Amino acid sequence: MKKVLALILALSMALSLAACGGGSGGSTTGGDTQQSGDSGSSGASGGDTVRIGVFEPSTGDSGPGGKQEMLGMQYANRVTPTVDIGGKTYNVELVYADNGSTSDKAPTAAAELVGKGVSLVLGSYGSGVSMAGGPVFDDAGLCAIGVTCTNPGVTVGNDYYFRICFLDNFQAQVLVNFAEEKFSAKKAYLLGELGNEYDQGLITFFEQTFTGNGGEVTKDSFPTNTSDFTTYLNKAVSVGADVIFCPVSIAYATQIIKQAAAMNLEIPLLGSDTLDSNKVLEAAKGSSVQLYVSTFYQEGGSPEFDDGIKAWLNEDSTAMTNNGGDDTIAAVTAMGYDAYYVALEVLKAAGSLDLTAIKSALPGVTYTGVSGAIGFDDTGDAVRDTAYIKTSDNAAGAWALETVQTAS
Amino acid sequence: MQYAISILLSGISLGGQYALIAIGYTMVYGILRLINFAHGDVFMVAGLMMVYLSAALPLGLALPLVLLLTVLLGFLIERAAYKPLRTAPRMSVMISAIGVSYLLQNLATYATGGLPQMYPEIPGLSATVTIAGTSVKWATVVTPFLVVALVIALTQLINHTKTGMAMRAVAKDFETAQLIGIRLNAVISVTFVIGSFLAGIGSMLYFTNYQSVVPLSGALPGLRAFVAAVFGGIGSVPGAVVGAFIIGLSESVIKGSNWSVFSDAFTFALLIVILVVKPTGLFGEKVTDKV
Amino acid sequence: MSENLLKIENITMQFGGVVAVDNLNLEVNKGEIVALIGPNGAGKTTAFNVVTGVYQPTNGAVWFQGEKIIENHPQGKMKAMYKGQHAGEYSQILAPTPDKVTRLGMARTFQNIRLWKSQTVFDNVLIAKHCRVNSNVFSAAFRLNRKEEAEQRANVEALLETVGLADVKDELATSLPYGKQRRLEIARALAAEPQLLLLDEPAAGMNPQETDELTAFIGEIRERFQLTIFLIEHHMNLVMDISERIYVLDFGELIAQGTPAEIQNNKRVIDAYLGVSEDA
Amino acid sequence: MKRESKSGAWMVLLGAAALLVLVTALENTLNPTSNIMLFMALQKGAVYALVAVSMNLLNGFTGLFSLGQAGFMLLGAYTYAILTMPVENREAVYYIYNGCAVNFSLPELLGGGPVGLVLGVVIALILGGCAAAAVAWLIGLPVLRLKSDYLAIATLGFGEIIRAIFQWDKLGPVTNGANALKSFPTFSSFNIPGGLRLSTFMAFLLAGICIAVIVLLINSTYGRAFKAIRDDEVAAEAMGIHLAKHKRLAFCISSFFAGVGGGMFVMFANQAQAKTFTTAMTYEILLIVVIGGIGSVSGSCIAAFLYVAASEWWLRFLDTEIILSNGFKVPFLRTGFRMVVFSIIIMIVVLFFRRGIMGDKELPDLLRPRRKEGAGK
Repeated sequence: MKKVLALILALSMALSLAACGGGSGGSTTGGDTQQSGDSGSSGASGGDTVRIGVFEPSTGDSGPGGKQEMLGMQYANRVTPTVDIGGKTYNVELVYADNGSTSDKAPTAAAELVGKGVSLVLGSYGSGVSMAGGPVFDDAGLCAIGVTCTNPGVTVGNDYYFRICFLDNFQAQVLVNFAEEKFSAKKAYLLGELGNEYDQGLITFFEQTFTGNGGEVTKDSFPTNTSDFTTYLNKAVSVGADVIFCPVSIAYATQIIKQAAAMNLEIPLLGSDTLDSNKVLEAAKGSSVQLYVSTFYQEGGSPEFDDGIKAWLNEDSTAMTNNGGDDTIAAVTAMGYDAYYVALEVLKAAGSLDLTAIKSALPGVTYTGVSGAIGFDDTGDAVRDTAYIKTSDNAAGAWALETVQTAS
Repeated sequence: MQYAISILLSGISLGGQYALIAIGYTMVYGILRLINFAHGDVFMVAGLMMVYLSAALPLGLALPLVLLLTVLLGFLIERAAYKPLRTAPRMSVMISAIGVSYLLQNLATYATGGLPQMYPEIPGLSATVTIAGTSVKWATVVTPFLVVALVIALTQLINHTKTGMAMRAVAKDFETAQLIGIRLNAVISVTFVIGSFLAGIGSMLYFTNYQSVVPLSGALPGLRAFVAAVFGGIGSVPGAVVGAFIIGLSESVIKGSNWSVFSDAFTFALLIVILVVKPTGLFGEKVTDKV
Repeated sequence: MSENLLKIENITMQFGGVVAVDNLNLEVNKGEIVALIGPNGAGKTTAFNVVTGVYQPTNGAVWFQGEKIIENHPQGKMKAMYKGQHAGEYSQILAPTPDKVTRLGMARTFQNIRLWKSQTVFDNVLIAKHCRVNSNVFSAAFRLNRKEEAEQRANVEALLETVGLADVKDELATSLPYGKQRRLEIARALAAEPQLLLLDEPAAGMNPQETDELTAFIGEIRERFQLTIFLIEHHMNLVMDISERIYVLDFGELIAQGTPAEIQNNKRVIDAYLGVSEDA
Repeated sequence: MKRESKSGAWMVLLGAAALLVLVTALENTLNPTSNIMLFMALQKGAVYALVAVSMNLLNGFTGLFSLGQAGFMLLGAYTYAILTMPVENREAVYYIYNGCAVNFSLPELLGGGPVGLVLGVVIALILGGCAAAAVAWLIGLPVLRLKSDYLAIATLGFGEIIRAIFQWDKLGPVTNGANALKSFPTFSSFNIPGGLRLSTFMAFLLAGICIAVIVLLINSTYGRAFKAIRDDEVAAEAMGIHLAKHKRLAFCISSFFAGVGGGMFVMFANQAQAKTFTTAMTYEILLIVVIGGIGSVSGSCIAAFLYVAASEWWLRFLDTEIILSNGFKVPFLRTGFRMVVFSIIIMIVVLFFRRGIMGDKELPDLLRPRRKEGAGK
């Protein structure tokens, strides 16, 4: 019995500690900390600043991608640091929360943004964390705009999650069409990380479409933190695959490509939007690997944007490091840039910082960004019918546009 | 056929790399009865150091320096995290090991910013060679021979030098060894030095093969190598090597089959079966409790 | 039915090629105090461990209260290696774990005291009552066994009173002086409600005065709990004072048995003890 | 226990009630949006406290070093999620597998509405615990014979195997393969729209009840037997404690509560996904147990809240660059620094405060001049 008492005391102690912390944590949000109020209107804080939450991973597997996505937003914020809402000019402040690429850290990261009183959230790179954070935004009545989270599950069942990118079923279909047109592929080898819903979702869609068209697939999943992919690649050779589809995260992609290069793999590799990264490009450089990725944006799509961001990357060394050490523009960066402007459009359309107004204004917003026209459908997904397919020019170490695919 | 050879090759090379890590586990366990969870991370840090040092220094200088620093790291970890806990219960030491592993991973994340780092090409090892139609890196081919050579050297050391004798004495009986004047701390340090040295070599072979270093790179090879050490009978160097090759080969075979989902699970299932059937592993000595 | 409470029958214990106990036969009758003595390494503790189920004998059987509780015969590799006698006489395998043996009514102490270090004196004794508990884990956790629990606590209080540890019942067991720890270990064994108490060198490490106290104490508890006691001991004073019969082991073999007076005059026993004369 | 039981029980009930009232009061007076971190930390802390106490029951009180906690949490989490997810959402969640093989939902079977929700959630949590306990029983048959580190590594292995099985796409119609399970009732489902907010209250209530049961068990005759096994296995066996049976019992009970904790974890995290329940999570819980003090329930609870608050909240500022008003950039602060500082803190605790916050004492022991445990009972 005494221990129960002990427990109670312990809990209350921890609680009081937490409450102290709560006070100090709360004070940073300014304004309305200790007052109870309805959750719909608490976003409005501190005078002339509007806060936009950046819900992105900067550590973990998706860290590199998350950083590149943030670069787009940061650049956009440099270019357009203010916004006029309801006839008043506000400074836009980006508020970051690292979701660590894991779905168990995502809810608290999301909560941090909610707690800091942001008006709108952008992100995340990686669908899993978006889905984990989603309900927190949903509860708080805070709208989130997914930038490159392509898994269908992100927006389904969540009224407050929107996104500006295409979905995985579309992406998989595009890649299947491409594989069939370009390589007359009949056999495909699909490789993804075990338990990663992004990988497995794309693989499943690819399989469904590909086998639906009469193709044949072999599927494999590797455990997290695997480094040895030679066996898998050899297996692809031995089953006589015409293409290898590996929609994996950047860290794995670089290894797969390096190992494919070492074994002189002749089968073309197909990748999804995650592979559109300069790290991947660097891995393929100088090898004979044929690499094709589907993506949201191709450098050259908007010269003004390209030049501007490159200039910024070259003068800001931190930004350069976050971009992976060179000034190749990742599609996710372009998407992050567009997402920022979509967010501004939403705020303008809402005419106030009231979360309810933002929620009702968001679905109607349209915007034409560097990656194309953006609008939302009933579930909150982007109306998009275009994907770029890029190939790696291994001699130059750059991406070359292969084709532009539209939904068929 | 070609496929079978490729699986065999990658299995043997994996096995060799695991063996180099497993020896570190098995020697430390033999002496301290401690699962040195940080060992896999030492392996990863060796990889990262190579990445950074080779960018700044010529390879001829970077290679020995990496080995030296790895050895130093192993030595320091033992002094800082395990030595103060020598009289503490085993669980505390094991937790300290988990803590060190956690710290190394987080430091690596901090240093790299979570970005995968490309391992430099090592001339000779990185070149490819074609065996029976399968093209592989020289590192793959060299690994098993290098492992056997190192293990022979190590067994010579353990069986025929004074230090080796002291190591065996400490492994047999901690307290008595101290009583007869063996400098315990020196022996333990030597063990960590040898273990880290082999992990350093292992990391060179491993990352030459697989090229990219991330903060969690050490976790999986570390775990597998540990399983290999247990499998072979923890405390026994030849056991660790045999165990590592078995684990490496079986991993390769499972990956090549239709059950690749279970390649990790299989490793552990194998471990559990061994532990239950023969709890001290293939070559382990039987220990009976005295009442 | 049978008069003897414990009967060790043709027990041989062989570790690899070493025969630790060779064809041991002995009986302990109800109400007796019987001692098993012998020089160091004679196999006394091994014999104890066989009786209490810690070791499985290589060959032979143990009877308790007229029932066969332990039996074994050489198997597998041991079949060829077996050096003892009576091979082939036993065919059954009975190998109860030590806890089962205890529940049958035998409780023991250890040569090197094995108390539960982080527990109080009271809890050490209370835990030993656990093997007599009837409630299951649910009724125990949800306190549906209040009556049983209260009864046990009262029992333990009384027991501690009897053995003279009531005043230190809230101390940590390990903070007691050595002699009291011994006493506590015996109290703990008594809490398991045994008929046969096995004491493994109860006076080891004690000074003469403590030994005398212990001798008296053993006598007391035997009266009070109507116990049968089987003990291993080096202190000859204690053994000769309280034992009714003595068995002598040397190199695993029984070399003598009889009353204290007979043993004191036995030539073989004296020979066996030469060289370890401090105890003889 | 007896002598104090009357007044003690009242004190405990009062204390528990006071705490719950306090939590509810906090939840309903503080602005839920600006203080969301506080409530997140409290909820996660409550869940981790339960899981840490369940691990402590095994590692601290029975002396069995098991590292399978995350695996058992996973079992509880999936059982909970599958049993409570509303049927209408299943099609969307299992979109890859064209719907779920399990087509009922406990809250709906029990009539829906608030009553159905509470009953359904509680029953699902209990069943989650049972699933974990059942698997633990099976696993325990072979592995509980192993000693210390071998047991640790074998249970760790089982955790990994369980995870691989749940990620296997052939089982997709039940487990949803790699995809997360979501849209099941979470803690926030207990907030009454327009009325009382009860999400944190719910987390505390559930965790509190479970921890209370564990504490009752620890102080029962079975708990004492566990402690005897921890202190000296040979002596325990010699005193008639059936080792195999009691170890299995401790293992199953610990797993049961880990399973319930897993269910609660997904109520907190809003989604259940196998890849969350990694060895790293087990280590995290182990560290909480160590920081709190091996063998101390109150220690585990305090440590759980401190750990969660520190790692998820208080130290977060370390991850963002701070530029002081005079243009001085505070060194070291950038992404990842938080975890470095955090792991250094852990190492300091492990090395220099070896016995953790509470050692093997409980809070009341500290308030008392001398140890009087035995008398109290």
